[in-house]
Amino acid sequence: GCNKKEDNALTVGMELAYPPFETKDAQGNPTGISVDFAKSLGEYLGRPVKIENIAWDGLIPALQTGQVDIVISSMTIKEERLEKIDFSKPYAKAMLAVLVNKNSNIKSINDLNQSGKKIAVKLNSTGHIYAQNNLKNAELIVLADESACVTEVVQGKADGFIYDQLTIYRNNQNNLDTTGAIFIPFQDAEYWGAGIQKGNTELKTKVDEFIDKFYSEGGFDKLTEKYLSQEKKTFEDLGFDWFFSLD
Amino acid sequence: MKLLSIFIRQENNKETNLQRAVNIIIACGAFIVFFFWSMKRLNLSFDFSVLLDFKYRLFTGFITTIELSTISLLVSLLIGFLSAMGSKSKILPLSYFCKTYIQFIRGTPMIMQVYLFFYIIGTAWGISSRFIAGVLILSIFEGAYISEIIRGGLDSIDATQLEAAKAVGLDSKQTMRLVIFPQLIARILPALAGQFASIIKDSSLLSIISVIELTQTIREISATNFAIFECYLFLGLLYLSLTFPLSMVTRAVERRFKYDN
Amino acid sequence: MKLLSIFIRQENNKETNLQRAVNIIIACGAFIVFFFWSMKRLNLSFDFSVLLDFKYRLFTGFITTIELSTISLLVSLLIGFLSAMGSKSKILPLSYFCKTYIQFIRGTPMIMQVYLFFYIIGTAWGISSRFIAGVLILSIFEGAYISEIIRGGLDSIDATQLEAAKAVGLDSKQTMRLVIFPQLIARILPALAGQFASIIKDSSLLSIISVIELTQTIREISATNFAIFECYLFLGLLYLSLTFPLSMVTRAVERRFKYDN
Amino acid sequence: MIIEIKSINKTFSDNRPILHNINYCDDLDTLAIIGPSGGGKSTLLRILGGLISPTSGELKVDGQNIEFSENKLILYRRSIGFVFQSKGLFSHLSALENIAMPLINVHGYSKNEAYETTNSLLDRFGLRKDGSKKPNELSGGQQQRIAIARAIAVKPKLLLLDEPTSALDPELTNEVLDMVNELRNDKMSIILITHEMGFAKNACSKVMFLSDGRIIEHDSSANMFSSPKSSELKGFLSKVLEWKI
Amino acid sequence: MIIEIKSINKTFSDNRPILHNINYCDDLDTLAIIGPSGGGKSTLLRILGGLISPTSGELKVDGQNIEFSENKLILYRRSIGFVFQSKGLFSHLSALENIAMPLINVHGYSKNEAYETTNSLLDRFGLRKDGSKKPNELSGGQQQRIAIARAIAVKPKLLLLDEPTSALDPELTNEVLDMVNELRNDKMSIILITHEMGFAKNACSKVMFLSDGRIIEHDSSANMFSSPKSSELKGFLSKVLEWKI
Ligand SMILES: Nc1ncnc2c1ncn2[C@@H]1O[C@H](COP(=O)(O)OP(=O)(O)OP(=O)(O)O)[C@@H](O)[C@H]1O
Ligand SMILES: Nc1ncnc2c1ncn2[C@@H]1O[C@H](COP(=O)(O)OP(=O)(O)OP(=O)(O)O)[C@@H](O)[C@H]1O
Ligand SMILES: [Mg+2]
Ligand SMILES: [Mg+2]
Repeated sequence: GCNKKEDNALTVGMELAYPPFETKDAQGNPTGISVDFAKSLGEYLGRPVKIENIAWDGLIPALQTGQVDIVISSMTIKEERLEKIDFSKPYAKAMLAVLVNKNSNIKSINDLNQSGKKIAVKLNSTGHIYAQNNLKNAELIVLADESACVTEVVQGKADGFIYDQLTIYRNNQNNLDTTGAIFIPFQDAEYWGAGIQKGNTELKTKVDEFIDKFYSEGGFDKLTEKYLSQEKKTFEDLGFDWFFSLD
Repeated sequence: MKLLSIFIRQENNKETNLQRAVNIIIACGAFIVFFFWSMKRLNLSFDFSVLLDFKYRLFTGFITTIELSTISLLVSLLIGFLSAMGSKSKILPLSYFCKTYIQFIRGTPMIMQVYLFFYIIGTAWGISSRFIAGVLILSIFEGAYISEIIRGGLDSIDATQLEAAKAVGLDSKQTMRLVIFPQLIARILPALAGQFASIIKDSSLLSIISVIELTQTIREISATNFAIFECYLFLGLLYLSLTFPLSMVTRAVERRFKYDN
Repeated sequence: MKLLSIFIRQENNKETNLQRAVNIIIACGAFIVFFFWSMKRLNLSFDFSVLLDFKYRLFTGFITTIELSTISLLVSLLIGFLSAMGSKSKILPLSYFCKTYIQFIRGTPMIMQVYLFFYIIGTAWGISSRFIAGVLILSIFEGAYISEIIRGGLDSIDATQLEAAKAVGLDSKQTMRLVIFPQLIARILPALAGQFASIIKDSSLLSIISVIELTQTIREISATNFAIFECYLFLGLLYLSLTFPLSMVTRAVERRFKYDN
Repeated sequence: MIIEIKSINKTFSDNRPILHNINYCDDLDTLAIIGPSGGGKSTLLRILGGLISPTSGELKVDGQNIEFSENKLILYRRSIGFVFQSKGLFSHLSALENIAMPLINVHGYSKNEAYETTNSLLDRFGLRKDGSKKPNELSGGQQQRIAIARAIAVKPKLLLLDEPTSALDPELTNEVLDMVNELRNDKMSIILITHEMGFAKNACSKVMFLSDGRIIEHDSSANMFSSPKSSELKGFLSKVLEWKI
Repeated sequence: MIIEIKSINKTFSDNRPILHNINYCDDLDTLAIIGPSGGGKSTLLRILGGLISPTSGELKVDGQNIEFSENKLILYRRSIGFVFQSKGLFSHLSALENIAMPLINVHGYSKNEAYETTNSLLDRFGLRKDGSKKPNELSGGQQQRIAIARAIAVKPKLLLLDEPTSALDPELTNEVLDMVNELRNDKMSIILITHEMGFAKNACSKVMFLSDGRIIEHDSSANMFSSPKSSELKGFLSKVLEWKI
């Protein structure tokens, strides 16, 4: 029972705290790749777009209770999440990486999976889910803020922080004397999808169609050019797969 | 000897302005020195200029916090007053309804209340604005605490004052307005002031339903620039800039309303 | 008429057990019905069995919360007592030191205090255990509130009681133990009980430095099973199971210590 | 003024009877109620003043039945003055405001009229310069005088005083008693509870002796003190007189 | 007991002098202090009892100089009994505990001894059955009697009483005065402040008249009341006697 349906707007939930995908400009207006992506989706559907900034924890409940129509927030398609909501087909992929403390002597993900090792993760993030399922020997330090996770590693309170490659790369560059980074892929790529209320196949079909169309028109290449030209070059230098090179 | 007397309270418990100033500086200085000493040990240095980029967002968040707490303050005063009266009512279902509300809200964490109210009750009854939902949740939460403060204050009003009101011929509304209310204010103001400060601070919990107030703004910023210490120190300063004047004002009002030693 | 009297308080303000029982059930019932009605409108249904998988973790988190709050309760009582005494001291730097502490802690949000204390002061001085750091932070935070409660209580003790203590020849320690303390307890217990409930609930804020207490456990579980409503409803129940008996116990103690209407 | 009390009983919530079947009828100008502590004096006076309701029984004032319902009582209360045994002043109001507030809010005086009346009363009672003090800044005798001033400000037909001199030092006691004595000239009917036997004897025309919730004796004050009939009153008077000068 | 007061002055924090150069020396068994309200009677008694220090001046008791330092005072206080103008009982303790607590904690009695002494005192003052009541459950007269019992429990050489009968009804007043009168037989020196002139006259050997912080007159009680010298005392007495029976 929501009154949003009346004005036909497409309400998109995202956590605007993940630059450059979902973030805010200096005036506090939503900006970023996901925002532009959502706007294009709105155009395709013929509906005006309304962005709702919702904390990460609240995204799925908001979808469940119909407060938003769709979630486009760099959210990985996960089995656990599929029990509560549906996902569109993947529109991007990402790889996890690890920020490690210089002194902890960690060279690979297996070095982390030892008893006595401490891993910082952001609550509810893909890294959190991955560590919970695969790094059972280590102790998890689950935090609400990414900045706290980085601080833990910088101060040596945690041995590693598992997050996406881009964030890890940036924070490693900022703290070169205290941290190192592991970019060796240790899992299959993670695919980001748009979250849709369970059973809303009508919307899901249309979003899937739109993603195909957006790719075929080179929409993501344009967005990369606009927001991430610098990063793309770095990724190429490091030999990483790019977010939008799905095959 | 003369010098030492700056540090000793006079017999009559009064303090000179000089004493006050010197000792406030010493006390604050002690905290600041300790803090910076700790920072030195960690070789940390702060660069608050990283926050300059976000000045507009910080300002907006600050304003939202002020709006949120001001409105909630008024609404929670209303709720607190009504439920304090309700819990004293002769009509027992009403009385127990109010008591259950107070017990339940005070007994459970606000985070749970936020989730259940916003996503279940709020959605079911069509409260879609996050701001309005936030104000309601915060007011319902703080109302329970204010209710207890008011109840305590009412209990402490002397029965003879009410009898005197009867004797001079006041009706019940006049008694409330001319006798109970002014006496109540004087008694509960200190506790109420503490609760007002709590409202300002607790408003930050609404960030979990993405009311973008001050704390949420800082969290978003810290997720962008990863300058956790600068962000949170600045956050503390901003909150102090709200709570400190509040406590000064209430102390002044308190002095005006005070009538018994 | 007879039946209606169940819902009306008697003249002497006493309630029979039947009245109490019936009206509690009605009041709680009203809340529950409203809540489930809201759920119905959203077509939500709950399945609490999803929590069964996590019973061990829930239990551990529950115990951690109890440990955390019990220890913090004791430490914060100590801090609160000392700083209340300190703020009344004749030695002004000490007095202002305590006042600054109280003003600062009450004026800034706990999330800021948690981050600064844990990552700067804690790290600088080698407090690496999250649990110990958590206890310290929580105690320092709640201590400021308890301090104000104790100060208010001390202020309200009649000067004649202290003069009587002098007159019968008590020394200052005996006066504290035999006169001030028992009178203080009776007065501040209601406020203190509220603060104890706050300690239990505020301990959940330590989740931001990953002390795995009850709230953090629930958040982690909800990150796994995404059954957010079941998780948080259950969380509320668990907290109530701690705060409700606490409020019953303090009410009983209050009745025992009470000596003036 | 004719006061008629018909078989009034009073029981508080603990079900202990405090007043037993009180009957009294008299046309009185000044009545002193005396008797031992806990005898029910204040309770009876509060019923007469319409502050509490009797459990059963009737009260008639000048032939008119007093209905004990809150709405009716408000009007009755406005027609009488009441001075309490203690603490009868509003503690948040100054002496002046204590007198002026009921004038403005209950009796519809304009602010100017109210302050004029108040000031002339303060003058009369020698308290002009203390008008702005709060009750806790006034000495006991000053408080008592303000309470009396408040009670007589609207010139009530009936003035009820509950131990107006308790807890006062001897000088102040006499000051207050002098003032009450003066009020008799203002054509008010006065009922007062007092422990000052000298005052009851010399300044009041009638005396009632109340003990254990019953009227043991009542008569003109001359008769009561010169020839007490009951053993209770005799015992009471002898004890009271033991340490008198 | 010889009490020697040498040019004692007292000023509170507001710098208004309350006692002006008080000088007094006498070997006394019973002294009544009388005088108008606010004259400094209680202040003087509290200095005599070692509860507050004078701003300047000396106090000697039986030739021994009293040093006004907290440590020394504790011992002095333990040797005297003090009954307050009001509210002198510990409000959280029962009547029995109020008497027994100082015995146990200050005077080193065993619990058994303390309760024995306490019970015999309660018997003597007719309060055995009220021993377990808290002060607010006791009537005014009962509270006053408990306070006196507590003060005399350790048989102090000196007993100080501050208006032990204020705020009591006439019967209770007499009860308390009777009791104080009895205590004279126990070889205690008694100094009391009273507004009961009859008692000062008949039961006390000496009387001191204190007004405005000065001793205006002091003499044997017989002389004081029969032939007052100062105009202040004459005025005081005449006012006090105006409404007496
Ligand atoms: N509200 C009440 N509830 C229960 N008992 C009460 C109440 N008010 C008065 N009483 C009891 O009624 C009795 C008479 O009280 P009342 O105040 O009328 O006595 P009094 O004659 O005025 O005594 P005093 O001279 O001490 O003022 C007392 O035993 C008192 O305890
Ligand atoms: N702690 C204090 N601070 C300031 N002034 C005080 C203090 N205690 C007493 N006074 C003042 O000292 C004066 C004398 O007070 P004191 O209590 O000795 O009078 P008293 O003769 O006992 O009067 P009463 O008969 O009313 O008891 C009063 O004017 C009073 O206001
Ligand atoms: Mg009475
Ligand atoms: Mg005195």
